This record gives sequence, structure tokens and C-alpha cells, in this order.
Amino acid sequence: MLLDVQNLSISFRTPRGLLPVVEDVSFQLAESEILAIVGESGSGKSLTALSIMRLITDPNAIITGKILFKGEDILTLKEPAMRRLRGGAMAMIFQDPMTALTPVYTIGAQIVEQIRIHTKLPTWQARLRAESLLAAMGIADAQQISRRFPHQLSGGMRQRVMIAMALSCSPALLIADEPTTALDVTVQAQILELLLKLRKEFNSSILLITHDMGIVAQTADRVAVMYAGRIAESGATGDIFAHPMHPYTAGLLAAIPQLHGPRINAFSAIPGAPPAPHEKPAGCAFAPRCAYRIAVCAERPPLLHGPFRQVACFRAGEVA
Amino acid sequence: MLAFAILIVIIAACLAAPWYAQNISQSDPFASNLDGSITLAGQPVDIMQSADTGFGVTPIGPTWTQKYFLGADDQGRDVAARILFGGRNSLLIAAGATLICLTLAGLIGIVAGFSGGFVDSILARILDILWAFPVYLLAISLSAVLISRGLKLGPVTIDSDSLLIPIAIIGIVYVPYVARPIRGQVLSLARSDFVLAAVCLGVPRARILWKDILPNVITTLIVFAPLMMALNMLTEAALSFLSIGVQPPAASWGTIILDGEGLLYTRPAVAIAPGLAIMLTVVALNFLGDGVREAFDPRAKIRVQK
Amino acid sequence: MKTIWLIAAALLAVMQAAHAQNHRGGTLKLVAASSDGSIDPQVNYTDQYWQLFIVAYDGLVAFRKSAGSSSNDIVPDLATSVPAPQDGGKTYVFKLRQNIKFSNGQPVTPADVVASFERLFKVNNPNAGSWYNNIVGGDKCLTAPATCTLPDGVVAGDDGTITIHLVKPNPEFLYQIALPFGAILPAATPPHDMGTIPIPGTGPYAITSYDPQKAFILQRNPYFKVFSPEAQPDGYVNEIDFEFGVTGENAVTAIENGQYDLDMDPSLPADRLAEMSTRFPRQIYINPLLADYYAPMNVNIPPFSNLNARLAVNYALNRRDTVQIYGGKNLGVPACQILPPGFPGYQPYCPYTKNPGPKWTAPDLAKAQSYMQKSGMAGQKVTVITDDEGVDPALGTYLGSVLNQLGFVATTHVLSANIQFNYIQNTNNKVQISITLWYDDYPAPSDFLNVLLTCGQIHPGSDNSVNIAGYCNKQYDAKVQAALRDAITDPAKANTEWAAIDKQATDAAAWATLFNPKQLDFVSARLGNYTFSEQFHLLFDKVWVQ
Amino acid sequence: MIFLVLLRRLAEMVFVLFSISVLVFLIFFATPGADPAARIAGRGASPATLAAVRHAFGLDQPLPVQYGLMMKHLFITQDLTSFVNPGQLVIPAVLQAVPVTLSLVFGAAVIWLIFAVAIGVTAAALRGSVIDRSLMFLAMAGVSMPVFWLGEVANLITQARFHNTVLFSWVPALGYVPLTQNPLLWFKSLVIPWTVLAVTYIGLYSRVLRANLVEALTEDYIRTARAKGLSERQVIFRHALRMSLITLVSMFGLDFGALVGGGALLIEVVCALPGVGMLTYQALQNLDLPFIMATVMYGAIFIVAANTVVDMLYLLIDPRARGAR
Repeated sequence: MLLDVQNLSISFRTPRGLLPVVEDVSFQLAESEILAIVGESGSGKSLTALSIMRLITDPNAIITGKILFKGEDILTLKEPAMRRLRGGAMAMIFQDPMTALTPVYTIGAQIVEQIRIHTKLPTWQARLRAESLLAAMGIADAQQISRRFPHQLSGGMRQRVMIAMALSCSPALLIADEPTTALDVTVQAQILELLLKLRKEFNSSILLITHDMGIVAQTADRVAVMYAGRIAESGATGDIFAHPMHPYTAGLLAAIPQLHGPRINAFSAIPGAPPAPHEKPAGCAFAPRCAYRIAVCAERPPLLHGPFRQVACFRAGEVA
Repeated sequence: MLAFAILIVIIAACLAAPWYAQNISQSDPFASNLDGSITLAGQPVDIMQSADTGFGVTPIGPTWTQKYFLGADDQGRDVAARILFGGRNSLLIAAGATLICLTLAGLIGIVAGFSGGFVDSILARILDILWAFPVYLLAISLSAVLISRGLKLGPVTIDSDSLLIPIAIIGIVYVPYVARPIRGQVLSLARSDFVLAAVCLGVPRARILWKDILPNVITTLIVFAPLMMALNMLTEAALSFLSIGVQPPAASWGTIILDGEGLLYTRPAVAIAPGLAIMLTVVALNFLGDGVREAFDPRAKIRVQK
Repeated sequence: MKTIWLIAAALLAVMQAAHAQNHRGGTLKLVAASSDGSIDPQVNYTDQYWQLFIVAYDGLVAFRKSAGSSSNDIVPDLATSVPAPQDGGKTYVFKLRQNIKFSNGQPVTPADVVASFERLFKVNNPNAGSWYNNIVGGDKCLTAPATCTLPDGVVAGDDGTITIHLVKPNPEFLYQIALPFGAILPAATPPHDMGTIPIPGTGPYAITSYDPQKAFILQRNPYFKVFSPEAQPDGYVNEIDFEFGVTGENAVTAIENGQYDLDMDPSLPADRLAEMSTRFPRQIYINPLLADYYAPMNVNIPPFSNLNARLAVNYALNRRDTVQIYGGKNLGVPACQILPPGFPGYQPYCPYTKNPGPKWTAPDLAKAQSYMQKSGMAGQKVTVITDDEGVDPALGTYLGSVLNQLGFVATTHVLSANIQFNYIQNTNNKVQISITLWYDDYPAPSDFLNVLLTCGQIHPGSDNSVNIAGYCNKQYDAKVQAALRDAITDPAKANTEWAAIDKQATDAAAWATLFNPKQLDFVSARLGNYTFSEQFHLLFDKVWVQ
Repeated sequence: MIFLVLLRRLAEMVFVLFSISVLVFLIFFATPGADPAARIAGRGASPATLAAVRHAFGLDQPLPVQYGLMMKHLFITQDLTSFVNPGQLVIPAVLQAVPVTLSLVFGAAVIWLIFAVAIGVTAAALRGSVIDRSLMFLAMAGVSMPVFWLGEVANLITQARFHNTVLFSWVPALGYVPLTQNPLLWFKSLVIPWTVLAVTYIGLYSRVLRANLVEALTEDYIRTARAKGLSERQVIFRHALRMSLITLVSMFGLDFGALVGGGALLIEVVCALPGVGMLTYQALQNLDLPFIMATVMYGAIFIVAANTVVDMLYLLIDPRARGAR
């Protein structure tokens, strides 16, 4: 197992007390596998991804549980060791390519910077590598482009640059946090294809964070659906799409438009809104919006169960 | 909030100056008192103390009692009382100058930004000229003329000893600092989508000005106000220190520092105390400015230049 | 016996010479806040620079370089003797010394003397129109300075004599040419203000460089040989450096630390005096000045057009307080009258005091209030104009305070010292009352009573109208003219007349005289042989620094 | 492109200089007590002498002619002389004062940049902590002090009160010593003025820098930089600081220009440094029009030039601005 997240919880110290944002999340990611974590904004999926990179800088954050990367718990790693991992064995690409690159350096320089941190390559070799990476991302005039500044590139190009940068040290794990959200539909497709192609070429595992079920369907091997800081359901993409066992997943899938239809927000199809972290009910967080809720839902949160296909619902079998 | 409380205390103390002079220090802070003496620990003590050698006269130092709490200046006047009175002028000048500066800057900024074209370029040039004129130079030149002759503008006559002169001078010199950002803001507002839309819909320009532009400009001006006032306090002090601000016997914190300059080595309290008063007030104003800025416009990047 | 005395005398002379030799050398370091204008001796009109000019230049005659009142005497300088006036006071004949050279090596000739007098007009000497136009041909020169010649006024004879003809007798002529304006310069000196370029002179020192932002430097004149120790002694120090840019407080500290020898600025910080006088009593010298600190009141505009208002101010002023402000009771003498003590014709007189008599004792507030009441001027706005130098702002503030107590509504305006004196003179500025100071040019009563208070000194609308009070009284003017005439023939009689004139001017109360200041010199520990001339103050060719 | 911008700037500068010089000229002749003839002539000069002086100095010409003459002497023949110290050439005096001011401003700038960056970065790195808060309070206090007052207090401490203690016995008397004459003394005599001048700007810059850094640290590209494996120090210095410096550099350009242009007037006066500020101050005190004119022109040139340099610098350090032109 490349990545094994066990009972990860993230909470924040606030003036109003401890605020749990991610609770008891566990999942695994095998080598060259694509796992998609799906959820609405605020469901804790991005924080989960950031915690794997240990990029949560807020001093008020409390992270518990284990994140085993290649068998080593990175939560206990010392900062220098962690830095070697970041950008080296694990890399991340972010949602908005417009703002994720430092405006004052050429993109070549920014890629070179990362290569030089993690390898002993001299600058000129790092440059060549950066250019070849850009070329591999399907950028035609890589040499030219590497001398440009971020603001001189289109969004799609920038996302390619981000990916090139992330892949520059051949990471075992690539975390892609909403990599296409900020892009046009056509560019989106290109980027997704690129990701799939890269998995083959670089043999990386990919943790894909998204809120778009369509993307999940196109790319992921497995899916974990998050709701209000917990995993509601996880399993192979095909299984989940075929037989959602959690009412929330079912709701999400029901709202997916037919192939290539107009995009609408899947989440809005379910009545109500997810609770804010400090308003979470005592039991199942989804209960207030759930058509299947029963008395016990309000008492305690359902535990995730099942060996391969996991669901956190007291009435998992009844959802059709 | 603390800043605001401190300001209120300072203002209240300055307003209480006459009461302090009458009841605590029991002296006229504007009349020379070279022959007086007070009783300290049962002993009469001269306020102006002559050296035994017959030359050299030193005013009494801080007594830390009711009378002459901070000692006397070279005229034998109670420094503590003068600082309170001086604070009134300093605050008044700073506030008045701020008002003038913001009004002028707002007006110029709006007119330039909103009318654009020829009027804009003329006003922008004028701002450029004022901008390139070193601030103290402009202030000093204007003061030199006005302090010695007063100002006659048609029916309006301002006496040369009027506080209006420093107020006007300080108010004018910093106009470009505020007018430029306002002009930029109005310019971008005037070109913004919602104003363009309004124009297309045939909304009268005056109404756009009133409804859309003015509120924005006023917000910016409010954010500027405490910062400009802080800057004006410092400028007033500097001008008075160069003896081209407030004229005696009236006092401001700057003139008291000047009075104390000659006594710096023997009676440093005379110069240090008003300096601390200025510092405290300006710190409070600056923090207030930060607070106001956060309250109104957390992302605004305003910088008041020195 | 005689031989012993001779030997003793010889020994003494040797010792003295050795003494002089011992002290000879070193650099005298002077300091001031700022420079004081041109170094053309025929142009500059400041005490500071005159003090330096007198060791670099000579006139035909000079004031004696000595301490005390003998420093007011005229002695021969480039002329071999002081001539007696001829022709009823209209002609003076000088005999020029032989073999004297300028600091550029050229000999001094009668032609240089003639050219120097003409140059006074060409460079627009400040007193060209008030003193030197009395030389025959002078008035013509005033109207066309560029082409000025004085063929009938200053005549060089073949035998090295110079004859000067005046239009009318002038008892003060020798004084006027003994000042640095009367310096004899090479005839080739360009006929315009030389500004910062040194002009060769005949004194023991020559100006070697001048930068108004930095320093004024004099070094020994290689061509100088002592020709008249009374008028121009040899001088001990080798160099005089006068640096600019250090102000009061800091200059005092620097002198205490031995970095400078003397602060040339007129007043020292009052609050440091106590410390200085107790810590360094031997480095302090105090000498009376022939000067008045006074508050001229404009007699032509309200409220001081009213005599009672002026009297009220005079009675109310506590002159002891003003002396306190100036620096303490030993630094000034309270005064009521125009003439300072020590002047010819001076008779102590003080009507404006508790017990009128020769001396001021205390203010008479009761009288002041009653005059104030009579004047009906209470509530009038008054602005005191003072300058920003030394104790002047404090004196102005004090005067304002007194006026307020009398019932005026007074404020004080502090103007830059560089413009205040011109500002208060100009009638256009409508100055009501101000604080100013007048030093004598030379020890003649007319320098105060004529120059500062006669009708002829009022020039409406001009920045040069030195009768600041605007006092004009024909009968008074006539008395002044009479005294001037009598001074040539009967100085004693003239002095009684001056005393009466002084009294009349004092009674007219166009001024509130405050006090006669004393000069306090705070010198470095190494400065020796301090010699104070009443005319020019500390004599730099008398002091030594080692 | 750049050439055109420069040309336009130059035209603007000439216009600004012209306007300012006219303004100064008019202000001067409106000031009572400033009649140059009366002061050149000296006390007690008779009206005839006064008229002669007025004529000799061309002061009887109409104002526009006088203005033209003055500009000619200032810019073309460069032999303008003082009204108060006749014969003193204005331009060499200004040139002589420039090194003093440059010494003062350069040294202060080094101090204020070092301290401002150190304080700003420390505060931003420790944002929210007690250290951050106390540093920012001190910075605010620094901004809020009247600089001349601080100078006086510094003089009091180093020249008098504690001059004889180990701490300050090395402080030489006030004044300036040229670098070429005695480098050590030059340094010693400038340390206190440098510090005093720097205090305000340390306060100002460290606050601005901290605010910018804190804002920058929330930006996405900082997260990217961290994700690349950069250490926190590298993140702050290479990415956050580099971006924040853009604002700081433009501030610095303008402040530096203003100070070199005579804005350090008060500190020069208080610390007895014969720089351009002092020259300006004395010229204003003396109402010496040629000097006022020269120093104002000099100051304005520096301020306008600083504006231009800042614009150019912007192109250099902020690639985004290059596209915008």
C-alpha cells in the first residue's frame, strides 16, 4: 500500500471550542491507482489532502490519526524529512492555476527550483528536464514557454505547468486538488486525459479531489465520498456508480446529468445544505437531509463498515 | 478600541486645560512669570533660579506636585498647563487640516476622475506639481509669507496670528497624497460595469455621482482620516518647531518642544513631555486608522506617505 | 646702577620676546551657526566679520588695539599720524607710511588710497549715501557709482600725502574711516562686491579662503612687518579658522571639550550659563557693550501713536526680568534712556521706574495702569515682532505678556533673524512694536540719537528705514544738528547738548529701552591674553592659544 | 518604448520644474522683509545706495525679466550667486552639500531596510504571537515620533546626559566629517543621525512589509511553494518576500528621492549636518532666493526622477507590469 490513512481527524481550536472538521477518515491508495475523494466544499476533502502533504499551517489545527506513506507515519516525521517528501515522493497540484504560480518568476525557474531542491542536478540539466517535462505535458514550444511568466500563459497552460512541476521529481503520489475546476470544459477534458496518460507513463498513484461526479466516472479507479468531514461511502468506481449504498451517494448520482448534458451542481439536487462544522448534529451528519433517517441516526454516527466496499449508514442495504 | 479610548482621554484632558490651569496649577500659562516663587516642602523656591555667579538663569524643574508638575519654561510658565493648552491647538490644527485636506482631495479627485479629459489632465498636472514640491519646503514658504503678512482673499481676511493659517497650509500640502488615490478610485468606478450599465440605462450623471461614486469615495476618505490626522499632527509639530506654525503666546506641542530646545540640556522635561504627547496621540490615531481601515475596507491598501 | 637697569631692561625685553615667541603659533578656532555674507571689507556690515577684517586690513587711521575705553581712541595706521582737521573741519591731510606692502607683495601707494575711497561708491557701500557722500564729489558718485571719481575729494600729493576735502565739517569723519569700510585696498581690486573672493590687505593676517557654507580662514600675511603696534600688532596665532554650522548648545559643548576656542554667535544658550560659570569660571569673560536692547514703538500708528500708551509700556516693563531672560543680572544693566553708559555725553537718566532718578529700580505698575487708562487703548490688538535668534523670541514673548497685562490683546510673531530687522523698518508692514538691538558703529552719540531718531532716517516703504519708531520732531532734529556742529569746535559743549537730546528722546518714549547687554565670551581653556576692545570686542591679534 | 516613456517623463519634469520655479519666484516676491536690495546694501543704507544696488543686481527689472535672468544663471551659465552672501556661487554650494545628504540618506536607508526587513519578516513569520505584537507596536511608535524631537532626545542622550558613559563616549561632536577626510570619524559622526532618520522608516516599512507578507502568505502560490518542498525560510524569502518587495521598492524609491531631494531637512538641522536640507533651511531662513530656487529645483528634480526610476524599476521587478505597458 502506498498510502494508508488511518483514523485521520482534523480539528481547529477556536474561541468557541474545538471544531472538528475531518473525523475518523481512513482510506488506502495502492500504487498507480487513482482514488477520487468526492464531496461538497466544506466536506473536509481538501483539508484531508493538505494534511497528507502536511500543508496545514494553521497553528490551531490539531491532527490525529496516522498517515502511512510507504509504511512510514508522516505525521510523526521531522520537518526536514517531510520537506524531502514534499515535491519529491509526493506532489500536489491545486485548484486555481491562475494564482498558484508565483507571478515574479518564469515558469522554467519555478520548475527548476523544485528539481534542484530534490535532486543534485546542476541548473542547466534541471532546465533541460523542465523543458522536456513541459513538452511531455503537450506544450509545443517548451523552450520558449519556460521563459515566460505565469501571467503570459492561459489557464490550461498554467495547469499543465503545475502538473509538470508536480511531476518533475517523479512522485509516487500525486495529489490533485480540483485540478480542473477553474478551467474551461474543453481544457478540462485535456487535463484529465493528461492525468490518465501520466499515470501510465510515470506510474504514479493519484489522489484526486473533486466535487464533480462526472470527472470521477471518467478517471477514478476507486471513490471515497465525503460528507461533513466523514467518509460516507467508498469503493470501486464502477460499484459505487452502479449500486450506491449511502443515501447521500445515491442522491449525488441521481443528480448527474446524462452523458454530456448540461452541467448542473449535483449537490443542489439534495434538499437542504450540509451543516457547518460547529452545527453538526450529534448523530449522523446527513440525517437532517436524509430520506432514510431513523431514530438511531440522531443518536450516534454510523460507523464505516465493510471490508472492500465501505458504507457509513445504518440502512446501507436498503438504499437502492 | 483602546486607541479610541486613549484619544478620548487626551482630548478630554486638553479640553480640561483651563480647569487645570485654574484649579491645579493655579497659574496663567500665557503670562510670563519671571519673578514668582512657589512653596515646596515648606521652603519658598524661585521659579526662575539665578546662578550664584550672576549669570545663568534656570527655570524650575519638574516638582511632581500640583504646581509646576513638569517644571517651568524660559518664561516661568507652568509647562504641564501649557501642554494641555497646546494640545488643544495641536489637535484643532490637525483635525482642521485633515478636514480641509480630505474635502479638497475628495473634490479634486471626484472632479478629475469623473469628468476626465481636459479637466482631469489639468488637475492631474496641478497635483503633480504639488507632489514634486518638497512638503516642508512648500509649507515653509507658504508660512513665511502668510505668517508675516496674513492673508487677504477678496472679502476674506485671515489675521497672521490666526490658527487658520497653519490649518490651511498643512491641509493643502497633503492634498495630492489623498487626491491621487481618490482620482484613481473614481476613475475605475466611472469605468466599472455597473456605472457603464447605469449610463446606458440613461441614469443622470448627477445621480450616478451621488448614488454610486460618492459613497465609495466617502468610505475611502473616512479610512484616510485618522491617518492624515496623525500625519498632520507631526507636520504641525515640525512647522511650529521651525517657528512658522502657531505663534506665541499661544502654544502647540510643537512650539513647546521649541521652547524646550533651549533648555534641553538642563530641563529636558520641557521638550520631552510634549514630544511624548505627540507620540501617544499619533500612535493612537494610527491604530485607530488601522481599525477603521479594517472595519471599512479590509483589503484596501492605503499608505500614507511621509 | 644705570647699567644694571639697562641690563635688566634688556633682559626683560629678551624675556618678553621669548614670551612672545613661546606663545607664537597655533590655530585659533572660531565657530558660529552660520556665515555672515560678503568678505569684501568695504561691503560687509557685521560685527562678526569686522572682528576679522581688522586683523587683515588697515585704514589711514584705526581704533587702538587695546582693552578698555582707550580702545575708542583713534591712532595712526597707514598714515604716519592722526591729522588735525583744517579749514574749519573740512580738510584732513594724511601722510602715508612708506614701504608697506599688501599681502600680494605690491607696495601701498597713494593711488591705492584714492582708488579705495572711490571704490566705496562703486561697490555701493551701505554708508556711501549717509557718511562718505560728505567727501567732495561723493553725491555725484552716488548717482553714477560705476564711473565714480573723487578728483576734488581725495587728492594724492607727490610727497605721499593724501588730502581729503569734505563738503561740510564732520566731527565723526575719522571714526568713519577707521572702520573696516575705510580699508585701503589695492587699486586694481575689481570695482564690485568681491563676495567670496579674498582681497589683499595690509594686516598681519590675510584671508586665504572663504566658503560661506564651511569656513573663513586667515593665515599670516608673509609681507607684514609691524609698523604700528597700537594700530596693528603682530599677532600670536599663525592661523585663524572660523567654521560655520554649529549652533549654540553644541558650540558650548565643543568649546568645553576644547574643539573650538570661541563661539562668535552673539548670545549663548541661557540655560547653560550657570553650568559654564560654575564649572569653567576662568574661561568666561564679561564686558559691557555699547548697545541697547530696545522695543521701538511706532509713533505713527495706533495704539502707540498715543504717548500715554507708550508711557504705560515703559512704566510697566520689568527690566530686571528682561535681563534675567538675557542670562542673569551680571549680563545686562536695566536701562531707560537711549544712550548706553560709557558714551560721550552719557548722563544716567531713568524716568520710568518706581523712584525716578539715575537708575532703574522697579516697574511702576500703578503709573502704568493710570497711563493706560488715560490712553484709552485697552483692548487694542498689538503684534510684537521679534526674531528667532538667541533670547529674542523669549524677550518678544515677555513683552507680549506685559502688553497683555496692561490690557492690550497681544501676540508675538517670530520672524527669521535674517528678515526681521528689514521687516520692522518698512512702514508698509505696519509694525506696531518690536524687539531689536542696536550696536554702536563708533563711540559718538549721534550714532544713536541722530541715526535712529531723526526725520531724515525715515524712508517710507523701504526696507532700510532705520528710524524704526518713525519718530520725527523738527525741533529735536535742529538740536541734533547743533550738537553735531559744536562737536567739531567744542566737544565738551556738544556732550552736554547730547545729554539733553538723550533726555528729550527718552521722554518722548518712542522706545522702551530694555537694557544694555554685556558681551559674554566663553573661550577654550587654552586661549590666553584675552583682550577686549570696546569697538571690536575680542582682538584676535592679541590672543594666543599656546 | 522605454525611450518614449523617458521622453514623456522628461517633458513632464520640465513642466513641473517650470511651474515650481514660477511659484517659488512669486512666493518670494510676495514675502515682506525679503527685499534683496535692502539686505545686500546693509543696515542704514540710504535710498540712493539702495537704488544703486537694485540697479546693479538687476532688481529694478520687471519680474518676468528677472525670472528669465535667474533661470539663465541657474541652468545655462550656471553662475547664479547668492543674494545674502554676495559672490557665493549657488551650484557649487549645492553640489558640496549633496555628498553630506547622500551619506546621511544612504546610511539611514541601509539601516532602515535591514531592520525593516528583519522586523517585518520576523513579525510575519511569528504572526499573532506576542513577539509579533510587540514588534508592531514598536514600529508604530517609531512612525509616530516627530523626527526632530527624536533627534533632540538622541543628542541629549549621546552628547550630554550619557556622553561620559561607556555607551556613548565614542560619539563625536555634532557635525559632518567628509568620508575622504577620515572614514572612521565619518562613520561615527553619522551613526546617530542615521539611526534617528531610520527609525520612522523602519516603523513604516516593517509594518507595510509585515502586512504584505501576511497577505502574501495566504496566497495560493505560497502553498505551491511549500508543496514543492521548500523550507519555511525559503518560502518566505524566495516567494513571499520577493512579491512584497515590489511594493516596498516603489515606496523606497519615492522616499529615497524625497530625502535626497531635501526631505531630511529637520534631521540635518537638528544634527548640524551641512547637507541639502540644511542648505534649504538656511536659504529659507535667509530668504535667499537664488538658493531657495536652486534647492527647490534640485529637490523637485530628485522627486520627479525618483518617480521615473520607480516606474522603470517596476518594469524590472514586476513582470506583470511589463505586459501592461
